[in-house]
Amino acid sequence: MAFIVRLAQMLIFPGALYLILGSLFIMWLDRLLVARWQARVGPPWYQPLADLIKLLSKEDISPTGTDERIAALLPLLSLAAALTAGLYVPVGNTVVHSFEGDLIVVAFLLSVPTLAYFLAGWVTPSVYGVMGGNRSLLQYFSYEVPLLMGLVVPAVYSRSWSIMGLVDAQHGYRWHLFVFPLGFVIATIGLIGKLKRVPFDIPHAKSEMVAGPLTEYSGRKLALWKLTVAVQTLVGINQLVAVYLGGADRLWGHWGLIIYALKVILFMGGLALIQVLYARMRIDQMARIGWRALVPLGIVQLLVAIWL
Amino acid sequence: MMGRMTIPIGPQHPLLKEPYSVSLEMSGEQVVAASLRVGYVHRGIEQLAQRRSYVQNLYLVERVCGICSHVHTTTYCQAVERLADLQIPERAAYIRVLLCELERIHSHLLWLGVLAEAIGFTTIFMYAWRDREIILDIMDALTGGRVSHAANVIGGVRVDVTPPQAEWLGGRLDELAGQMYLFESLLHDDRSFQGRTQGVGVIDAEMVHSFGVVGPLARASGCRMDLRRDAPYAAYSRLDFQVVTASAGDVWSLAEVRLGEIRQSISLCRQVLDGLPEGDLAVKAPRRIPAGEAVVRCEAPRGELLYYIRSDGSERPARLKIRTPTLPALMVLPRLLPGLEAADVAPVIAGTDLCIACSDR
Amino acid sequence: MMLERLFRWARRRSPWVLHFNSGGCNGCDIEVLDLLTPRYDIERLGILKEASPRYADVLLCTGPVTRQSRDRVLRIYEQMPEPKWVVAVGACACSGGIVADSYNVLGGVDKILPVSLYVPGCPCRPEAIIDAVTRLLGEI
Amino acid sequence: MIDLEALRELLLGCCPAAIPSIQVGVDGETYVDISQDDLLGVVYALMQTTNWHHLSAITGSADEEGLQVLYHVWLGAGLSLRVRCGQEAPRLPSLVPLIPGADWYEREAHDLLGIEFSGHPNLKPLLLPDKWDGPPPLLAKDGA
Repeated sequence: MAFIVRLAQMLIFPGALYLILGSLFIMWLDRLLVARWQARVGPPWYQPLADLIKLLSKEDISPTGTDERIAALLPLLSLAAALTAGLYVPVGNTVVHSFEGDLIVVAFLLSVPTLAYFLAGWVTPSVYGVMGGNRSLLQYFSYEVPLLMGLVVPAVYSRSWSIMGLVDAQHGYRWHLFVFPLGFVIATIGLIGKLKRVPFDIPHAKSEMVAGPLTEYSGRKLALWKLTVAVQTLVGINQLVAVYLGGADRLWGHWGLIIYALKVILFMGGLALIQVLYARMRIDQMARIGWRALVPLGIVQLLVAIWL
Repeated sequence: MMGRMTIPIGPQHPLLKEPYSVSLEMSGEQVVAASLRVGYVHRGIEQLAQRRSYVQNLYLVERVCGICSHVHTTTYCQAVERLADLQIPERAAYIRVLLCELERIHSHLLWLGVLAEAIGFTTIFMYAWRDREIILDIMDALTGGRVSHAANVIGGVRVDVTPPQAEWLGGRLDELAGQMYLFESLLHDDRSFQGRTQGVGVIDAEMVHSFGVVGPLARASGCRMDLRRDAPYAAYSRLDFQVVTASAGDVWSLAEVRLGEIRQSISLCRQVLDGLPEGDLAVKAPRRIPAGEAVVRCEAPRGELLYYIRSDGSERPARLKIRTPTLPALMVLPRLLPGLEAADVAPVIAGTDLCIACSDR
Repeated sequence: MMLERLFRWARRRSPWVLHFNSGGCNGCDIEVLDLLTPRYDIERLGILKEASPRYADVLLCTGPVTRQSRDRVLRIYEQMPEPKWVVAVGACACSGGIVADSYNVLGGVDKILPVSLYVPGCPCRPEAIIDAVTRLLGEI
Repeated sequence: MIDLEALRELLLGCCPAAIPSIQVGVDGETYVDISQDDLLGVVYALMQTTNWHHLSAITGSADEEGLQVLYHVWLGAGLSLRVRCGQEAPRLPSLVPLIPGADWYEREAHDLLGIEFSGHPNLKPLLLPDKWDGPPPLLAKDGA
């Protein structure tokens, strides 16, 4: 029985099915909010789903010179990594699996798509793919350290390395956000870098890199990549909501879910707002922000956390 | 990873709204050399013009470019009018100025949107193009076309501005003027915009002189050249405006000049609406144009536009030459790009406001 | 069968377009770009303007095909994955328009590609382009 | 407006080959007919004057007497230098060493009229496709 429940959790809620549908919803919300803030109407609610199904139905072309097997493997691998990461992050109050140290495991699982993304550009013969891949790797070095610091600060403070443990530590509305507002900002900026969203959409900047590493992808592979990014976004947001915003605040039943969903939606709204308000940065500007501002501030926060 | 590679941009690329190709020789993230190939939009208009009558050519030259179509016909008409020794009615001269200035506003807003898109600032792209619709609405109401207006005829204009239209138009211009603060605050207060445009793609005075760069590009480098003031045509000598210049020559200065020019153009439009003289719209033009030759220069949104027409006394021009302001900008571009970071290529290309349809003809 | 219907539903609701100007005057091109902006906002119909031919379902061609752009148009069309459609936007793309008799112009897009839909007008209004794309989808 | 007296003096000083003629057209443009041997000297002399601004365009055209090429210059007012050459293998000195901005105008004239510009560093097709094999378009009679 326990096994069946666990399996259902993995496959349906809060596992794969939920993550996929939830991330499609988040994608729609993102596009809708950006459109509304840009004085447009925006897409209907089923848009990301329709995009995904349509891509699945399209012809899958690989230009000559592409390493077929690797090109097909990379999106699968990154989707699997993103979904697996989702299993360790609480949704509402439910988590499929939790152990001391899953905070770091999730951070690394969420990095797998980035590395795969870099390789995806390299295995195609497109110069945009190669350039975009290089940029995504350079970007990885700029945001990953601040993001990890942002995640480690609450862990050091609350003496727990499991995400669920951190949620428990914030019980009674003692959110880590209130203790470490700076840490939250650092982690959020790091997450934007990881998700390659404006102003850090440098690797796939349309006006420079066409579509970056994914320029030559079409059909199924492209669909998987789009889905990976969506799931990565949802899991990344879930993680920060749990670590800094108190997760579901240990409210049980539907209240817990509602509170959690509200936080995720608000967080997504924040990311969409940033997308509306900023121009894209140059890679050197991003590196400067990462290493000159975020890392020193992160160290300060870390020292504060240790001292507290 | 830091090896050399060649990045082809175009002829189909999201940065380019028109087909031409820029080939960038890269060393890592830095551009070391750049070369251009144009000609994708060459439609042989100069040769076609020799096979069409003067009236037919009016519609042909309007289609040299879909952005600055009115100034093309204005320049063409002025050249033919000089040859036929026609004096256009004062009211027609004012209406030509009105449409030229509306077109300048629309072209500059379009440019701002394209630049914003190039630096990934889609919101500004959306807002600039939303406000550009005000101008397109006005054009639509006055001439019946959003983009191609067919407003000029040889000897004057075809469209009139009635008092109710003038009042409505003034209201729409107020609406636009009210929106301009948004773009001006972008220019002066937005750090992310400044970070991408300041000190990038500097055109210095030396380049301006050796390549004959004109228009906002020259003015952003401190060169006070504006044919509306230097060689006034239509009704410009009766109107009051300032030549906007900047000194740095970078992409940010280009934005400063263009936004300043939008303000000036709005003021010019208001002056035209207030002082529109009564009278006819056009004088009758002969079908055959007397033999002779004429060179006419006008200030298009992008700078000096030159038409040369030679007539042999028949119904068709013996030679029609169009020189557009984008040509020198294109020649300068391969000298601007080397040394830039890859990410700065987009704002620099967008900043020069190339119009390939104009330059290829 | 069910799958086929699902795919058709998705294709109708998510046409991604690629715009290529093969020699046009900017008039139609700017109107195509205008579709993205608040007045027309084609994203509400699920239409996205994509950058890579690999992503595209519909090729919006503007302008006559000139000698130099011919090969590029063909290559872009080849790069697009099936199923794909071509829409000729504007008089020049439909027939060569005002410059059809030029030495450097081959004619309309239908000279080299199978065109599904013609949108006349010089330039055509954005409403006409939206109408064309949605009609095309109705036919799918 | 251009000071015609000063212009005449300037031209006499740098035109050993033929005495230039100066007319002012209906358009207010000053046209100066010079021999092609004097072209570089005249342009150089004009560039030394304070009013020199830029070279606007180069217009080539064919008429009954052969080819005429106009160099439209902006000196705060319009000035066009007219140079004539024969239709058979037309050849003119290139202005590129003096004015880098003459580059594309000369390439265009080369495309459309087949004029060779001696001293031009890169006289490749600008507007026409690389594999253009017809006659220069502006010289062809029907144009098709």
